[in-house]
Amino acid sequence: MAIGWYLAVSAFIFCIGAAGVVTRRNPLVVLLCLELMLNAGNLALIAFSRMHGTGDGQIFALIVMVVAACEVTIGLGLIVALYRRRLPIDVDELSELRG
Amino acid sequence: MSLSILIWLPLVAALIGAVFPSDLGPRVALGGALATLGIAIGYVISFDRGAEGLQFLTDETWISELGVHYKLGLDGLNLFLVLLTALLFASAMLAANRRAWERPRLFYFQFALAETAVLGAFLAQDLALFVAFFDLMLIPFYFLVGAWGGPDRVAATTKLVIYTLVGSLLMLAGAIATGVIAAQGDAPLSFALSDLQRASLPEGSQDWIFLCFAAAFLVKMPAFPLHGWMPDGYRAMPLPVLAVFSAVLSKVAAYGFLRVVLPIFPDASVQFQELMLLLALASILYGSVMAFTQTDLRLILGYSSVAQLGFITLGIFALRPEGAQGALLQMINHGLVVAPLFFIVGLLAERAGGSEDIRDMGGVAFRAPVLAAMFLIAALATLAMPGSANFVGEFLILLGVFKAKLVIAIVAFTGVVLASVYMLRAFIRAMHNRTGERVESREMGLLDGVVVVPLVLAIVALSLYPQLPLVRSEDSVEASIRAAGQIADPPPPPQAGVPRAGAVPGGPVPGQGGQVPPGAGGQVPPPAGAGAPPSGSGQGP
Amino acid sequence: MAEVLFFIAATGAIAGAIGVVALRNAFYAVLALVGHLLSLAALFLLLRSEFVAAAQVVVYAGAVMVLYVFVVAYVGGEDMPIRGTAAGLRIVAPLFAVVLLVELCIATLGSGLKAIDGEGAGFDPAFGSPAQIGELFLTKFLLAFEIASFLLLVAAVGAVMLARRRRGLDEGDRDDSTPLDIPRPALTGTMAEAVHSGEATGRGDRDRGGW
Amino acid sequence: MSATTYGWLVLAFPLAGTVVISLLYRRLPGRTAGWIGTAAIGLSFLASVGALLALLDHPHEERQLVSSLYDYASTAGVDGQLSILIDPLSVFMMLVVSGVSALIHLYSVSYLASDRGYSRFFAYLNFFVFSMLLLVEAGNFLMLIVGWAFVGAASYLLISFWYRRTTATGAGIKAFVINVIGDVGLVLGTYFIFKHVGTLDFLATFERVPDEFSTNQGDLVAGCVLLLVGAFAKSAQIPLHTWLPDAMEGPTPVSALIHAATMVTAGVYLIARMHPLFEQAPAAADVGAVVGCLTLIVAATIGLAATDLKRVIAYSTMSQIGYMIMGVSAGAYAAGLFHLMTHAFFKALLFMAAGSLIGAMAGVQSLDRMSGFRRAMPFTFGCFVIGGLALAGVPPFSGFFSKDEILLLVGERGGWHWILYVVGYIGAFLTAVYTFRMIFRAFLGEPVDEARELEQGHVHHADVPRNPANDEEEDTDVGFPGPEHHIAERAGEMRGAMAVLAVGAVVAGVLQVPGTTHVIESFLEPTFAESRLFEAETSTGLTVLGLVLGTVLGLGGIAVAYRLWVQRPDAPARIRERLSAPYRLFANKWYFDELYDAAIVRPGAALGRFAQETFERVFVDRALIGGATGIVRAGSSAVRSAQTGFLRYYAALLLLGLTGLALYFLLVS
Repeated sequence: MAIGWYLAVSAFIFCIGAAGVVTRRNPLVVLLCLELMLNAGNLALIAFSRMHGTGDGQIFALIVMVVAACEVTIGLGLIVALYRRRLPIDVDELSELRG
Repeated sequence: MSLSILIWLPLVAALIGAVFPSDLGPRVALGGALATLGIAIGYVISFDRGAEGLQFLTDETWISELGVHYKLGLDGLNLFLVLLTALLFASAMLAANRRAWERPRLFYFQFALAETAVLGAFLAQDLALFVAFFDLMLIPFYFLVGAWGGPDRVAATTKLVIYTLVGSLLMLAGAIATGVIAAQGDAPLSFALSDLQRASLPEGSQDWIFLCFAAAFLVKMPAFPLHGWMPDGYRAMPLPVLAVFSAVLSKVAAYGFLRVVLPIFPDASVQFQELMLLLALASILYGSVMAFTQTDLRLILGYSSVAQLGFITLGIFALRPEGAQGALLQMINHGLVVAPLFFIVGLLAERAGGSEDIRDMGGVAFRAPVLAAMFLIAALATLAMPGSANFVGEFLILLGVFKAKLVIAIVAFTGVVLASVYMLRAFIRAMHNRTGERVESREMGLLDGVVVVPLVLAIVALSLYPQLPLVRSEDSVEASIRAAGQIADPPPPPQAGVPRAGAVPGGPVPGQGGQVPPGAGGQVPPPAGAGAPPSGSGQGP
Repeated sequence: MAEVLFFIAATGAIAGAIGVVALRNAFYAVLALVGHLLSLAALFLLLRSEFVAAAQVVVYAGAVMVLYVFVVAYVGGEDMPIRGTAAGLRIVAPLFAVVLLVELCIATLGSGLKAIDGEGAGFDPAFGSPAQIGELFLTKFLLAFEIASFLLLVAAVGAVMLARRRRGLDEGDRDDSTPLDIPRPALTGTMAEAVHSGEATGRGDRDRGGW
Repeated sequence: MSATTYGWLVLAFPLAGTVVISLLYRRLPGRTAGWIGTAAIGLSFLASVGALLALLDHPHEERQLVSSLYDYASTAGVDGQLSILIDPLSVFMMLVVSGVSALIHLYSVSYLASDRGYSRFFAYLNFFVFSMLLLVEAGNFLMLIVGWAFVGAASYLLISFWYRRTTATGAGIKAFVINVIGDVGLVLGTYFIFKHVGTLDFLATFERVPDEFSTNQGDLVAGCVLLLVGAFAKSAQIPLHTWLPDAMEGPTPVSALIHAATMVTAGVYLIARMHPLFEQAPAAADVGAVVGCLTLIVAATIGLAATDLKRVIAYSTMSQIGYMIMGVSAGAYAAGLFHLMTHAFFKALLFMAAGSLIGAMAGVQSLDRMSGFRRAMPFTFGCFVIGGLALAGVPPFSGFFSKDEILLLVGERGGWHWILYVVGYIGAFLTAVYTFRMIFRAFLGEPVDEARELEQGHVHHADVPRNPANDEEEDTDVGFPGPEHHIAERAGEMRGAMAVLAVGAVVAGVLQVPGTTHVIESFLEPTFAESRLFEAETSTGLTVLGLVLGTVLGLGGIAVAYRLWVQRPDAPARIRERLSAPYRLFANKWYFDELYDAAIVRPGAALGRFAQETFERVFVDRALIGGATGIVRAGSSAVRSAQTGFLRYYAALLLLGLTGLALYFLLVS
């Protein structure tokens, strides 16, 4: 398969994820959508890695995975903390940090 | 030993102190400041007064693409300012140690950061580095005022930061422009002051860059009419912070004129000489009049600083060696007097029920003769009584201005008279007259004395021997204003007759020297008899 | 063969993605994401990145997703209506997403890169193997590797700090403070204080005199 | 030891006294501080004598010695050194200053004995003597200015010594500020001269002056007039004299030492020291002569109307210094300095006697309250009369010779100097009148209660001590002014000091008897060697006329005073009514204070208020600060409205930005 196809799929998934981040209110789902975007990026990286035939892109992808894992732990930790404090699990309600 | 140690030691000590428990941390930070003072004294001792140019040079490439160097050096211009900074920060830390602060480790960290920034600004020999340190100074003070200040500190901080930041941004723009314009042609981009000085900038661009720098420095000083942040800022700052702020930070601005502006923008300096002199004059008069009407001791000192900084600016922009030498000496003097005065304000407030208003004071001297004596010495030095080093500073400044612009010098003398009015008024209203209602007169404690007395002794010592800094700074100051001075006041044609100096008593045979054009006296070296005291008859042996 | 597999895997990935965004129940959304990740792993395999594919399955679809499931189970995956407080976003956002997609497609297809029409570099047995990855990690990308591991450590500690139970606060007791209150000491001076200066200064009159 | 070493010693003793007393102020029991101070000044006097002897060893034309310790401020063409100049003039001044000071210290040892500020007083007083000696020994302009300002500061400290009195602190600040004006004049004058001669050193300056300046050259005249401003401020000459009467707020020994004998005569010394400049700038010297003449007559008229004992003496001081300034400005250097010396003797004596009298009155200074102390205080009365006779210029007392010599030499100048000559003799007559008005009112007549109490052997003490200036109750718990009063009849130290001065006031005249002795003149000759005016010829006719005129006017004045205030006590009131306009003018001190208040103080305060309330608030705070913060604030609120706090909104913005960015790159490529 041509590399271009992979890139197209990657773009597709990225845009779906982006749309999800903007439209969903549940922070949990927002996190899931972020995972989608990260994975779309990973796919592109691996595709380019394949294209060049070097391992660098894969390394990038792995690092992205690590970052994603960190982001998940923190994000989920925040959600648990929110829940503990009986705060609404809803990004629209959590608007304390407005200017 | 590298100058970097001097700069970064306070900060490192405070960081180490931050690891200690909060009752020990401040001590460690204080130790750092004292050690810095020791190093600074060491530099003053090992300073070679005969050598030309910078000493103890550190020159590392910092950002090679932009030609920015981490270049530090000592010369006559900054030698004593560095010592002053180290001394006053040590005193202020000592003063701060006299009371407990909320979140002490953070406080001392910010305090030490301020010292590092000020020392860096004084020692930087690269324009970009200077700008970086100059702006870094603002950060600790933002927190020190905003978090530990008095009432209304948030508004005061906002004013202070916004106001000085505007100036700083202008200066940043000016600095970048200087580097870029100077690098035109085949010269590589470099911000080192020595390189910039060699590359003479075209006059048109000098003008606007000069204005950018002047704005930054005048705001920082502060000078009339850009002093608007001063009253609120002074009211809000904690006293140890205020002491160093008023004593040291304003000097960085004045120093900037000597170090950066005059050598690099000589044409513009001459172009705007009269504007700057008039601004300085306005600062003197306005500051003096305002100091006379205030009742808050902080503001009296604040406005008096405006006036004193006016004198310093006046001396610098006389563009003559006497004036600049006087200005440099006056920077040291003003720092030395204003810091103990602020500490004394704190002591007075302790005795006047917490008020810093002279209307609530009076009669404090009765049981506190030592405190009164300290206040008196500092006050008399502030009003530049002859015999104090401040007088020597003002004498030289006004002599320079007198030779450059006679009328301005004569008007500026009004400021000298007004200074005696407002300083004595403050002293009398605080120390003398009937005892105020809530005043409890008592002597200052030993630890207070440890803060104040050494500074007052320093004032006295410098008054006895002002030559100490003068002789070391002479060559550097002369080099700093040479370019501008030559444009403003071209040297007289060489047939000006026999040089007159070198003939102190026992001097010339009458009729030897013809008429020397006025102004020639400014360029001559000090009398040859400097070392050997001339004794014996004036009539000749 | 590769084309068929690609088609299946790509369909699965996109379907999974749509599922994540569209499903109302958070639990189902997580399951959809698992499906998506597995499909993606297949795509990675097609790109000859065995190690990454394996990591994707084991770490991502396995460990991370389990974490999600736990949290969903703990917090409860209630239905959340997919509608915005700012209703306009619901229309605008997908619009932008579509525009972005179009742009990206134009960018990739119209980029004129010859290479993306090919199947990549020639076959190299070592490509994508754990050995190659390991070597790269420990040589060329050592710093990134170390930083990543440090980041993981910080994240772990941070997560513990965030989610720990506070002492003195019984389960069920209401803690009125928001998390944002804790790191900010009283009267540090927020921007709000500064802008409406004067309002926030009532508490500020600590001792002015003395030092 | 050489003369210059003695010169340094003269300076060192008072300074050491100051330092010792200040550092040990807590541990000095009883009157130790006073004795230390007196001893320091006594040693200083001995060193002065040593300097005199050492100087006399030198041949006549080598009696100008300079000694420099180190470079004080020597940079950029300025040659400020810590140097002293020992020549006959400075030695003469050293002797007068340290001698009179030693006696006044001795007097103070008991006069201030009960004061809580005892040590402080002697520390200040020693510091003053040090400053005064520094002034007269200064070898260059810088040191002169330093000494000049130091005496001003010491004067301030001593005027407001009883600092609980607001009148004292007010008088102190007034004196200091006017003195600073004088300092400014001195500094500016120095600039004008330095600009041309390029050195601060006296001898070098004097040598270059004839080459650098033509006669009456603009810069030189300006410089000399500015030096005169300094002299006028320090010597309380019109128009800078208003501080001196107020300075009487200080303790009486201070008035005797600083505001009569030494500091206020610094202006005379200055003009004498700068004579090469003034002779090159006769226009400036004329200004000095005219102002001196004006002052002597104005002060004498005020002295006629003043009722405060110390202020009468203060105005007489002004008047006498007017004579000296007039004299030295007109070239009568030796005569002016001779009068300086005799005046130091008899005026210090008068002040000491006045202090004793005020002690007996329990601090009251008003002449209206005093009467009939002759029998109660015979010693004080005697001293007062001796001082008064010397002041009034009655032969053979010292003041007679010195004053007449000044007027004689002024008259010899001829031309318009005759006006000065005539005014000088009118002043001499008025001097005799007001001096004996004071003596007759205080000592003759019916004894007041205080005098009766004293005759019964008890010094009066008020139940509630009051500030004599404004009748405010004193702060008694503070301890200064001290609760005990001291009078010469009871205190040996005071008597001793006064006796020595009385002898001086009587016999000092023999040093310069016209046509007979020239001790002072020949001693001072080396300093004025190149002066054109120093050795003026005097005609015998004028000399005799002066002696006769002086005697007649002095005795006549005393007679008038006797007739008015003793024989016909109702006469002064009638005269006051008949001449009410001049009387009001005199009693209100020619309205100088009111004039300055209206012309300088009030406009200044109004300017300050304007700056404070209008300019600062409207322009600086609203326009500049308000402008800058307003812009930032408006900007920040605009940006703030974008910060809605909705996460999804931020995400959408991100998305928008990303889309836009991608679009941009697409369009660019």
